[in-house]
Amino acid sequence: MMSGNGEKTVRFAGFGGQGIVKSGEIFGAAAIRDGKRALQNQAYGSSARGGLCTSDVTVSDGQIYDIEPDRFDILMILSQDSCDAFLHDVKPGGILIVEEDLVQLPEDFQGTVHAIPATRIATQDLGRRIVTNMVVLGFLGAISGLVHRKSLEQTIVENVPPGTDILNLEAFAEGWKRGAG
Amino acid sequence: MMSGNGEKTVRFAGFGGQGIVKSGEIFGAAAIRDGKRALQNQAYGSSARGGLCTSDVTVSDGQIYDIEPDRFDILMILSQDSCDAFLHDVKPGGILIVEEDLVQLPEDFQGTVHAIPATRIATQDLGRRIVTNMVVLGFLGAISGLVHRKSLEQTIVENVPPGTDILNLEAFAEGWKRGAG
Amino acid sequence: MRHFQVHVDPELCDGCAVCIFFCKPAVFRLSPELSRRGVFPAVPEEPEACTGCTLCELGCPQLAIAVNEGGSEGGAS
Amino acid sequence: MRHFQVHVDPELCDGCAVCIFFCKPAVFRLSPELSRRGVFPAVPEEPEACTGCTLCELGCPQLAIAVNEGGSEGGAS
Amino acid sequence: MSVREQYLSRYAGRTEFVMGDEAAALGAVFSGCSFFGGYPITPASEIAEVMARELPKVGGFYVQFEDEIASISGIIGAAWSGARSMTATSGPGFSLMQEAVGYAVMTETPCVVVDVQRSGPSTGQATKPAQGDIMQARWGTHGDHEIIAVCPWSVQECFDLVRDSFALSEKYRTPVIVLMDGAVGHIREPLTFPHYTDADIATRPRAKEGDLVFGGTKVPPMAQIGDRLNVHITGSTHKPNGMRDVSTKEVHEELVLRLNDKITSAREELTRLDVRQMDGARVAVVSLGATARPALGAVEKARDAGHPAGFIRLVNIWPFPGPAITELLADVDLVLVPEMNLGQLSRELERFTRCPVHCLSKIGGVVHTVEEIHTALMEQIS
Amino acid sequence: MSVREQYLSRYAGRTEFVMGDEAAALGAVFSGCSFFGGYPITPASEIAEVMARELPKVGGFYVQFEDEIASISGIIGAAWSGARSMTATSGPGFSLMQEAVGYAVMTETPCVVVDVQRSGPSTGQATKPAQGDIMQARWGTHGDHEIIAVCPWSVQECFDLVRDSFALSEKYRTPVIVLMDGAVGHIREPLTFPHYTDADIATRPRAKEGDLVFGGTKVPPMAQIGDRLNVHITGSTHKPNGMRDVSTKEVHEELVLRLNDKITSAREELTRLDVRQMDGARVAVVSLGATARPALGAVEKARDAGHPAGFIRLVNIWPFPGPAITELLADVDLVLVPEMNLGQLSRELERFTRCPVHCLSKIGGVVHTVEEIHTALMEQIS
Amino acid sequence: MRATLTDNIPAPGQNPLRRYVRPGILPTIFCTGCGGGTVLNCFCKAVDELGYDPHEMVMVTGIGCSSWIPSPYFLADTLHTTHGRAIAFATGVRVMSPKMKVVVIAGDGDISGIGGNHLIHAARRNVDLTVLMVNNSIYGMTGGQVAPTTPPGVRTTTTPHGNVETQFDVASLVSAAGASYVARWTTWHVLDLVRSFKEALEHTGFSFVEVIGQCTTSYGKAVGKRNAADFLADYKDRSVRLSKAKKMSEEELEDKIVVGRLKKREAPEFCQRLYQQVEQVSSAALAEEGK
Amino acid sequence: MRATLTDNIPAPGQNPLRRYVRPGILPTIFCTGCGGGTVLNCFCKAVDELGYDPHEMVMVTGIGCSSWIPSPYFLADTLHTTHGRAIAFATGVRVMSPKMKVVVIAGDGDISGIGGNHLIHAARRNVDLTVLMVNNSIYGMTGGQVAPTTPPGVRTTTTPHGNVETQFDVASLVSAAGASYVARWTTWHVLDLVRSFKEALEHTGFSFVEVIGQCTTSYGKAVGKRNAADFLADYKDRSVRLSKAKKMSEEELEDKIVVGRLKKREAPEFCQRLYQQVEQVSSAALAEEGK
Ligand SMILES: Cc1ncc(C[n+]2csc(CCOP(=O)(O)OP(=O)(O)O)c2C)c(N)n1
Ligand SMILES: Cc1ncc(C[n+]2csc(CCOP(=O)(O)OP(=O)(O)O)c2C)c(N)n1
Ligand code: SF4
Ligand code: SF4
Ligand code: SF4
Ligand code: SF4
Ligand code: SF4
Ligand code: SF4
Ligand SMILES: [Mg+2]
Ligand SMILES: [Mg+2]
Repeated sequence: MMSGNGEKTVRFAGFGGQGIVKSGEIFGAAAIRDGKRALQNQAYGSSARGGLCTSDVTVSDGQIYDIEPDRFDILMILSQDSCDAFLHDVKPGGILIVEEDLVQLPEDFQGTVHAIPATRIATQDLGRRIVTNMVVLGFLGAISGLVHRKSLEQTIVENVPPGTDILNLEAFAEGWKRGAG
Repeated sequence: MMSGNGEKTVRFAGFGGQGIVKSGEIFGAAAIRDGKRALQNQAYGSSARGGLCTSDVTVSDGQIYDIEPDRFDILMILSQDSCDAFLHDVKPGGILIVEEDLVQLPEDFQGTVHAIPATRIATQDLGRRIVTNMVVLGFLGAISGLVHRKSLEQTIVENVPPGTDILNLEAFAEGWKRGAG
Repeated sequence: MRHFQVHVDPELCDGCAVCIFFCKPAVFRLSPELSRRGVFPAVPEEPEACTGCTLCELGCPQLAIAVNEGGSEGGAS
Repeated sequence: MRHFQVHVDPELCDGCAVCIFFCKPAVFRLSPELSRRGVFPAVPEEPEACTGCTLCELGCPQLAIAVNEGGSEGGAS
Repeated sequence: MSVREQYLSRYAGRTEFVMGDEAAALGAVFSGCSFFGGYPITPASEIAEVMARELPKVGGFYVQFEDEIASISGIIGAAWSGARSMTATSGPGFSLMQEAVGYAVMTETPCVVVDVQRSGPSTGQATKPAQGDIMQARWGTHGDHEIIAVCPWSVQECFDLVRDSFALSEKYRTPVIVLMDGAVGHIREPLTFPHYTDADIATRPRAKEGDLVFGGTKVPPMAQIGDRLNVHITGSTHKPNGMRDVSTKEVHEELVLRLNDKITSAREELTRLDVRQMDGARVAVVSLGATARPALGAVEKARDAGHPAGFIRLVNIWPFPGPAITELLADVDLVLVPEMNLGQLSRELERFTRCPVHCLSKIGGVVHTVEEIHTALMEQIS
Repeated sequence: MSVREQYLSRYAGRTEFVMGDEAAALGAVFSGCSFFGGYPITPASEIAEVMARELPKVGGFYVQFEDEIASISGIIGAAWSGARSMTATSGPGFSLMQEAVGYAVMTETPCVVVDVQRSGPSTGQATKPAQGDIMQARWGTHGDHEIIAVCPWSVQECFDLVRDSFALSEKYRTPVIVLMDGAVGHIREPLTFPHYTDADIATRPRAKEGDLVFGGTKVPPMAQIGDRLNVHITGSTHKPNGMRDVSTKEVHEELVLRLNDKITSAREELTRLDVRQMDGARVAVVSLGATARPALGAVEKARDAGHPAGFIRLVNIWPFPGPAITELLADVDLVLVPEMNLGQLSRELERFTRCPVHCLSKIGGVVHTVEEIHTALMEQIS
Repeated sequence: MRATLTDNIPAPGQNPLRRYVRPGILPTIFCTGCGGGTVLNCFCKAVDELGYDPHEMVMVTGIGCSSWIPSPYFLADTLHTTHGRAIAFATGVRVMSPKMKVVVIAGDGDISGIGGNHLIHAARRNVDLTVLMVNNSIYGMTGGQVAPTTPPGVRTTTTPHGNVETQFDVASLVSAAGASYVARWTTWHVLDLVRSFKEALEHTGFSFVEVIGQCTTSYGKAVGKRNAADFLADYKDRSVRLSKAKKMSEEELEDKIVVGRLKKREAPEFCQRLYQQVEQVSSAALAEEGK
Repeated sequence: MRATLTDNIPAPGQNPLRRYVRPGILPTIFCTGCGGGTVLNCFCKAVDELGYDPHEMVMVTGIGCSSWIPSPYFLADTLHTTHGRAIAFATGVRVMSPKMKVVVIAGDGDISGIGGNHLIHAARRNVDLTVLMVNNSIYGMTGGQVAPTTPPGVRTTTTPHGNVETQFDVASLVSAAGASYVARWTTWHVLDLVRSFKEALEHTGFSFVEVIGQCTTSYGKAVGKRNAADFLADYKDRSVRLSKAKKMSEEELEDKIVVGRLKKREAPEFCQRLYQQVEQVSSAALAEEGK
């Protein structure tokens, strides 16, 4: 539907604390920077705590009507709970990305999956778990080709605390590398 | 209107602290004791303080429809303010009673007036200003003949603080005497 | 000795007797006459006894009292 | 010397390291392995050092720890 | 005989000349109210005062709280401890209670809230009566909900409807609003006390082990604190077993739809209309509370003179007895609605009749007179 | 250039990807809001957070109060000291604010109250959006009153309508409710900042010596604290000069009728409808807030396929733009009303159209999809 | 409604403080002997002695008889608010009216009952307000219901069998909450009241004066006191000045009213800090723009 | 939802206190290292050591993360109320459930912010409630806004330029309001917490324990603490026991956390007095009938 506008829906799903919301925010803002339209939305249980958390971004060349899309062109699954809840919301032919250390896909699952140990990369390679979402963003950016790398990088710099931009860009680059590789 | 039921409306009007509400309450309850129907209502500005205060009683042999009558068969005026406000609400042929020390009728006023220095009687003759309303009640009872003396007396006894019934009945009797005299 | 005029505004006084309580030299008494407002107002019966302490003036809940130094001795308003 | 078994329930532990802070004899360390819950859980690496003070048991926000006296020495759950 | 019954038996059959407020309070005492949370406000204070005086005589508890929010919170807590509980207030306090009213709806807590309406908005005319909170009683708290509300028109009915409100609140496990008006609350009339025993106390369906306390049936049985059932009570969206689930659409839907449905599906049963002179009536006077008194006077007067006037009084206002009224008004040409507000009853009425609804609004704290309504009625008839 | 203007000029013309909540806050900063009273609550907290961050930059004051009652009280006080003031909350807080909303109405205090609606009743689904407070915004406080309320449907409109709300609140001297929903409040979209100067700040009619501050004209000029006019402000019934008179029917009548009239008589001016595709439409989809987004999508889709669907969005909900809607719906066969509640908009709509109103209600915290509305629409069309 | 002080000059023989009272509005409608009038009187005196221009004062009140002391009587801007919320309104006023003296006068029920939360939080913030709480131990206006300040045992209309609650020591509570000026006096202490009002008005920060005053009607009925003199005699009798009280035991102090200035200290004031911060942030923002 | 203690026996190797936790509900959903879990743990321990039957306890909570400590976790009757009102609800429960232990657990914002009025009035009445206030210096659940307990200067989401307010000393406030048992500890003091919870539960009257605990997420962000250990180290560092604190000057105590049992005294309890009065009045009424 509305696909005449090249509309794409992306969901980041995981638990609170994984930087899910921020990822969507950066992705959407980067799309804007590319001259597209974008709408980002999120859902979580309790405000501050763990538990299921999603961040959805719709990117389009035309007007965006759906505020809460329920099927996704790209689905990033970063926790087992979100896998159980959303695995089947990826559109046929869509892209599925999973955090390989945290998600066990059902045995009978059919379809292409892009897997990345984002948490491990952030924690062990980069020494800061907090940049997990940047690894994911880079991975997604490379795989999806939806948004220009430059736009994503510029948006990241604007959105992270001063002084942490280098670390975040490193994480992003690492993710991109894995996605492109 | 509704006069087929022998309906009579009575207003006590004065200021807070004169026992206006209690007078109406006793008068209504006494009418009930006589086997009539009765409805009592009151109005005042602020809850506890001085200022205009009224207590209306409707006594009838039939059903009472008007909760807030606006014309009165009997009007008791116990302060100048209430005189200014209500003097003309007495029905033609109705009874007008005034506290003679506190009320100055307009010069051009036409009509019968029953006057009594109730406060003075209570304060000076009986030594307790608080029984002013009993003097008034007695006066009204005698003049109006609406309710039996016995019923009023019994109701007074039930409605005054224990130990004060004799004083109150005395005041009532004094008022009655003046009204009957 | 200083002299004071003690005025009570009969339009305002409601006979609460607070002034009587405050006044050591017992300047005031309540009038035996019911006023039109239905009260027995205070009257400064012995103004010459006034010491000018102003307690009555400050304590009067109706701001009905004025105590002024000097002037004529018969200070009743 | 008394011996204690120290159990950590890996279903509950979320790797907060509170037990590590409480434990004077340094019984715990965090596992380097990410659990399925996405955390690095605590493991009682040197249970034999445990003095049975129960501070870890009481302090653990997930009620994930049990410290029992006696029994086998390898107390890891 | 219990203390209560002995107390009751003393009054049974007696007639006393009391205020509407007093009657409402005595109605509560008679109906087994065991906890009252009070906070003074004109013109409802007398209810608190009578409760404070009488409740202890039958072993009940009066607690005056620090504010209205605490009062209603306290009675909800008391209800979960098994009390039939009540509070009473007027507009400003009722506004403050709105959050907790929603909580009582959501947690299905039986309790009775009396609003003795005074002239608003805001502090308005604090000592003057009005009927301006009709819509607030329905819509005052946030979110979709249904409410039960009744409107007494006499001192006797203040007593009777408080009793009924306790029964309804227990039966439907929901707060019930007694929408009095300052006029009915502050008039004195004869009140005749009924013969009640402890058996007349409304009881609630009570949960047993294994029962669902917040679902499963339209009105689930209630567990009480101390029942050893680990009851979990929350104003958050919850499953039929009471446990929170604030993320699942279906759980919320099921809960909220049931809460609404248990009231709306009982609309017919809850409908209580006082219908007089409607045979052949061409103009119907529809009213409630104090206003219905002069309204009836006006209708009787018109009928006495041979005019086709009819009278409908809403004893319950919420859930709105719409279908019944539609039927009653089927053959009527015009509806006259005297009310002490700017047209709240008539507004709702319009939704249920095709004939013109003429609102005879009166604000400023004065009750309509028979004469006024009669005049308006005759204007419409001719 | 003032600090404010310099701040504004930095943003002017820029586009940022921000939340609806953030846009509402920035709209306030741009519109000259100088005082914000905050208390955190999901999903409105971000408004407070942005105000706390940005307001001081333009010399304004953020005060976080101890509760919502204090927040709204504080902004009313600030308004009388000359501030354009605002608070923001969600259902539970909005319920608590009801008494003070009535006070603001009665004292004719300009101020803006944002309610970012979440799924109720009670605590409900705290993090999920809803449109369940529509009727509460109209009827939540006690006593007869009228209110102005607007409903943004996009991030940009959150900004724009907050600006308009300040203007309306000053123009009509009345509180204005910005009824956002959690969906619009929490989505991010591009927001383009306008070019404002200090001249764009809404100003209020200001009283001079001798002016009546509470009567005389429909919207009397406002006196401010410190104007040396001995202004007397009270929520009790008062005369045109502000002095209390709680006993005189006529004084109350005049006051309350004027307060209502100043809003209702401006209904036409306050009416703001977003009307699309209504030419030749047989089925109209009427909606507001977030729901209007998929509603428009569904209508466009139907039109693309040649079906006679039309779209009406209520930008303002109160005073209800009834007459304008009646006109728009004159030739329509059916109205479809998707809304995130159990039928509050459709209920009001029914009063203004003869054609059947079909409510496509959705509760449980999920926004309708285009698909859902389209399906319902096609069912109705066929 | 404008009446400037210059055109509101009392006639000779009238109390000169009547220039601070709205013209034509006396006598007050308080009951005979009500302490509220005395508070009004002493407050006018304090303002007069300080030489304040009432047009630079704003009176904020709640709901209750005591809230009528400034409203309508005191001739200044007056914000008569809702029950219990005066201090919250006043905080908004105070922040936005930096040049005005903001004074709250209301009753014990209003300020320490329903309004308790606003009281303690404003005290905590040390907002520059002058709060005069008239403590008549009762909900006066509504006809004499028990208040948080009613002593145990007293039979009010809602404690007809005797009050089972303990009364607040509001002054101590406010002090613990953070107020920087706290005093307590009774209507018997008229000269002290004037001095204390002056101190409170001059103090920067949250200043609180508890005035124990008679409600002759409602509280009088509850405790069997028939007029103002009964109350004043009682206050006179039971009052103990702080200096003396400090030397007395808890038992000796039982049933006594400790009067005096209970607390005064300099502490950072809320608005000052807020203004300072806003000043800093806005200049920083300006500097930022300049770059 | 019934689960009796007998059928809720933890497996060997599981913490035995899990018998006090609703079955199948752990792990808690608190953020990693949140102090709330420690409070739950210590509370279960206190109940266990006292040998209480949880079915004779009712937990009343407000809204906030800390309110989730008993609800849903503690296996007893649970009344999860509205924001700030838990103590008011609990008062109704306590009066009508004379045989139950009524325990309120909620956050600093809930109890001392929006709920401050109910707190001080219940303390004044000395209602027999056990109130555990978890003070994490922040509105945690809503994402880290300033609370009345946030120290000056801290940059929270609503004080991004630094907090200009003064924080409450809630324990002192409650004490001044009339509470008869008051204590303060931190989540570092687990053994003291257990003892204090036991004392509070056993005390008849209003007992209040302030538990200073870490909000690792929201407050952690505000003060730059990254995990629970950062907080615990700080608590350990700054805590001073009451006995020692008494010997320290105000300056020395600056920034310190005074822990210990701050108050315990016997005082007439509200419900007891209420029950007694009702008993008297109803027997008198009965006797009256007998005549
Ligand atoms: C929200 C609300 N609740 C209750 C009332 C009723 N009310 C008016 S005045 C008052 C109490 C006044 O007591 P206090 O503050 O002690 O003042 P006093 O009359 O004793 O001087 C109350 C409860 C109200 N106006 N608003
Ligand atoms: C009436 C109302 N206002 C605001 C809220 C939003 N709210 C939910 S939790 C909370 C604060 C929680 O803070 P605290 O009590 O300190 O608990 P914590 O989460 O820090 O443990 C707030 C303001 C609400 N639910 N209800
Ligand atoms: S104090 Fe004032 S009002 Fe009272 S009696 Fe004396 S003069 Fe009159
Ligand atoms: S000034 Fe003093 S002495 Fe003079 S009349 Fe007044 S109280 Fe008495
Ligand atoms: S304290 Fe408990 S939850 Fe935390 S790391 Fe240790 S075992 Fe795990
Ligand atoms: S019981 Fe004490 S010593 Fe043993 S592991 Fe726990 S903290 Fe360490
Ligand atoms: S009721 Fe009491 S407080 Fe109110 S005016 Fe009368 S005496 Fe004063
Ligand atoms: S937000 Fe803070 S208080 Fe809430 S669960 Fe997380 S750490 Fe605990
Ligand atoms: Mg009082
Ligand atoms: Mg907190």
